[in-house]
Amino acid sequence: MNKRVYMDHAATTYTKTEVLQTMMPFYTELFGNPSSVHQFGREVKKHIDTAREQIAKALGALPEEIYFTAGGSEADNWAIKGIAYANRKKGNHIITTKIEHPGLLESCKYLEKEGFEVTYLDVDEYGLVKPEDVERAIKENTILISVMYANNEIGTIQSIAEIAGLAKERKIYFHTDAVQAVGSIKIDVKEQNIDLLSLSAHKFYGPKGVGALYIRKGVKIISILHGGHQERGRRAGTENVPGIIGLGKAIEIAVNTMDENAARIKALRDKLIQGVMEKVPYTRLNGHPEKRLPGNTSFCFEFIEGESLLLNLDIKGIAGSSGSACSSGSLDPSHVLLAIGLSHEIAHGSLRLSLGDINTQEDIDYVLEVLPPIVDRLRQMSPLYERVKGGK
Amino acid sequence: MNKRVYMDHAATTYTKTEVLQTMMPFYTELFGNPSSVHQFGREVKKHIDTAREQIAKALGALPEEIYFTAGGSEADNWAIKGIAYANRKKGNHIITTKIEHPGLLESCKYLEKEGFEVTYLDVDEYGLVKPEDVERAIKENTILISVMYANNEIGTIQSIAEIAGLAKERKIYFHTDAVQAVGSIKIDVKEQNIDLLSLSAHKFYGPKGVGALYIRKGVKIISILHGGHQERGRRAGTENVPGIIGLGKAIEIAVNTMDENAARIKALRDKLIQGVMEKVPYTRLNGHPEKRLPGNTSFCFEFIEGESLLLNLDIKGIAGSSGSACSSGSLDPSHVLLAIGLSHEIAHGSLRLSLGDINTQEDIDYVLEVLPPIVDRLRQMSPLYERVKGGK
Amino acid sequence: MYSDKVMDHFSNPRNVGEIENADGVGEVGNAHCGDIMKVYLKVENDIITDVRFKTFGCGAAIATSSVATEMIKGKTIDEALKLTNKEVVESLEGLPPAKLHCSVLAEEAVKAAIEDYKKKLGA
Amino acid sequence: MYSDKVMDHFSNPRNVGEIENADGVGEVGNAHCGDIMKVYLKVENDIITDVRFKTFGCGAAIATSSVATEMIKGKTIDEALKLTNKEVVESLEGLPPAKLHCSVLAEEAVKAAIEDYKKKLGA
Ligand SMILES: Cc1ncc(COP(=O)(O)O)c(C=O)c1O
Ligand SMILES: Cc1ncc(COP(=O)(O)O)c(C=O)c1O
Repeated sequence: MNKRVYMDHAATTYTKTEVLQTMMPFYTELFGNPSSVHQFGREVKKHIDTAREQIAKALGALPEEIYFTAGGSEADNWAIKGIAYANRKKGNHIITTKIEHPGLLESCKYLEKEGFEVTYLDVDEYGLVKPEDVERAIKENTILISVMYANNEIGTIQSIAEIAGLAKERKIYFHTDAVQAVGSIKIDVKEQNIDLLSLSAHKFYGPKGVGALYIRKGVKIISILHGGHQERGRRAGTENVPGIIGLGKAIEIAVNTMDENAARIKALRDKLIQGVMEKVPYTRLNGHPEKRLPGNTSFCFEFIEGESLLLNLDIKGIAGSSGSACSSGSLDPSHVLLAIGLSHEIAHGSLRLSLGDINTQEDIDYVLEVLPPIVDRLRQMSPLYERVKGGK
Repeated sequence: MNKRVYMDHAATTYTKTEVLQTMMPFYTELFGNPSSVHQFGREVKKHIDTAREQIAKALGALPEEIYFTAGGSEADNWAIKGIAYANRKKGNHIITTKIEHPGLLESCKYLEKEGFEVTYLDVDEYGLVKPEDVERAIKENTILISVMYANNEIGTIQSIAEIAGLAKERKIYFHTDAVQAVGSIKIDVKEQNIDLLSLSAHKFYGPKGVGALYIRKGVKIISILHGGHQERGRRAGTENVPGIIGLGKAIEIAVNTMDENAARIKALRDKLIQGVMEKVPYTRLNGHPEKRLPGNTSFCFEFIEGESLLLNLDIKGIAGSSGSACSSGSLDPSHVLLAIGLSHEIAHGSLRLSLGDINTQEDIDYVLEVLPPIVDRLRQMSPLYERVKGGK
Repeated sequence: MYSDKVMDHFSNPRNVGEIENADGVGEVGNAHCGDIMKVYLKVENDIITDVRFKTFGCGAAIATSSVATEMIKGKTIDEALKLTNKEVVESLEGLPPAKLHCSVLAEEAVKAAIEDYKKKLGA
Repeated sequence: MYSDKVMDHFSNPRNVGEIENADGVGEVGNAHCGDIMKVYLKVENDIITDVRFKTFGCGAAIATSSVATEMIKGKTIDEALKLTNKEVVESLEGLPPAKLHCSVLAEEAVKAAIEDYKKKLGA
């Protein structure tokens, strides 16, 4: 069986050929250090500037508001710690949510040890943060509100403009981890009053190991990587030139083709959700039915455990995930699934299939053919299922 | 005039074709997230493990002692801050030198603001740290000694084993920024008693934006990038897979070809030094005559300023640097040149030509033909030179 | 991640199922932690003539259940009681460190079933 | 980094040199900061008939010296005194922000030379 169906685009995507081609010259010919005075350096600098413009344009930002990082996690760490330390004279309280990515949550936990206070907001059963809850959590000493744009596990898209508006009224900085949203849905940082935004290239067909933090002009933030004058003195380290070029190209392509891609992928997604819900009993769809990323599907299959489901799908060539790929090292069920109110038992049985550019109608058909019998077989093996059948 | 001679290998190198070729599949085919359970992820994980082994082998370390970073600056930041915060109960004193890279110095300066105490050791006229000075600086509360392996501006190689031995005797952690040394000269972290070591791929014909920190087993260090479980929970962020693969290959090639390359480049270097010193009066060689990197030459030409020299060389197609490329944004003369005792005036007239694999005998001849008249022309324009001539 | 042997037992688990009127039944683990193993025994003349299991859990949980039941089938009760999690791991050609607890669970499930058998016998 | 105009003046600086028995000489800057500009004037009937410079400094320092001397040549002393660093920058089609101080230095060097001329005249 050679069929391979990749449905883990939320974990990472391949790099598009067009993107890779723009990167290639920067390894061998245009290899100068952009900080150098000579021609080898200057010619590279120009292209870095172009990439910065491409990103700015995609977000409705100014080029000088874009700072390159090694990815989404660094951007999240920088936003949270950089704002916290720069503004601690003003206050030490941060508001975020229970469903953030580990890059953000662990930065907050670190800050708690360092004397900051963090409020982790609840979400509703669909994973939505209630703007009223944000409002209620704001205190005199609140310096930052950080709410992710769209969740990586269940795909729920938050009311970012509304929450950011609340922050703005009170002169509190607003950050959003938009790693899953950028390239998939339309974002405008100015219209939406976003002060800081994290993104990562490998989620939208760019290379791994490169991302960016948008920092609105005038925002008070310190650096977390100290050293040379790169990124206008705010982020040290010789630039990942090919990565940055690839990021610029990838975001340009993603934004230019967003409408048609989103429509196509959404149609596949809805077909997949409908098929799974029809064919597999005792199943729930996680996340919001409408406010969800075009490519995200997330299910919980009762009575079975996610990893054994993943492995069985993998044997059939289907690549999915059970919770965030990053948290797969942990034995606890996903913090996101617990936050939307699922029991541990149910949360253990989660499956995320995230669709992308390469998925086709046949892929969906194949999954709908292969998945139900696997779930059934695992249920037949499960002592939990036995009880249910007994009770019926 | 189409001749182009790149002599700025200390700023960055091109990526070798062999290295690039090993990276290519990881953009498009082997693109899975190494943290994923499925085959797309697992097959990538294996290659990451191989890269870790390649690096470990090159340094005489264990694979589980190698942690990937976004480059040398992040590795330096991590080593310094990570050790400082993890061991602050034991003490708050750090010893380093005045000639470190900004990635290290600025991390130290940041820590000073946070309540740590840092001793910046002097160096002698050749840029050498005296082990006795290290010994004298050690105090009850010293937790870390960090001395760079080889200097990026003047090429001086320190007595690392001796200094590390002093640290070991007193149970103080020893870190070395070996960004300029790795791939050029032989290093063995176990023999030399090194606890932590920073490296960066783009200095030895690997890609930009990826490096590593070697952390000896048992060393107490905290993370500076918090989040997912990557790098055994110590450095968050989806791995820069192609970069890591390239780093592994590049270090393997560098170590395998080190002896012959070093000999060849050293011969060119000595020829260049000899030629410049003979042909250009009022010139001094910076750095140690013998204990220096195979590819490094660094001069100060009296009465002229470095940038105008660089630009004139650039017009003739020769790429060099005046101090570290990273510090070129600054107007102050290099802190390294001041530390070896040069006056501001002399330090402004510095030129580093750093040789690498692509340089040939003809390149040297070309520089020796082009450089002396440029220096002379700039001197003819200089009011400082006028005085000297007047005085003669 | 998993050895070929684990994947073999995971993909084709031996002895899956229940035994009606089993002589001993043991259940360990809980759904909260994501692993439940239930082992059923048929014992004749102190020999385990049949053994079945049901497992809710990860790949390693299923594979350790499968191999553990295989290892005790045909053994005497006393021999079966000597089964250690180490032997389970060895016969699977290793387990990732994070999954070693599954082998412990398998050992415990076998012991719980035998205890149940002994209790019934004594009753 | 630099405009074509800057590079032109840098590569082919106009008016480099000294004037023997100059009517006015001005020197500004210092070696510590990496920039020294020295301007020599020849003045006849209040008109700058010749001007030369020597500069120790970066590309921008050389280019601003060159263009500033060009701009005042043939002008009256009063016209020359009106030279601003802004005009120097404009005629070079811009300078990087970090290099704007060079244009200030050029303005100051011209003024220092004129002052020296006036002083000598008064003496
Ligand atoms: C000695 C030294 N340390 C650290 C660095 C920083 O490395 P990177 O630019 O990869 O962050 C460099 C080079 O820029 C260096 O020469
Ligand atoms: C929502 C979210 N934030 C942050 C990250 C971290 O990005 P990276 O892996 O590029 O560091 C991810 C992906 O892993 C993500 O999905």
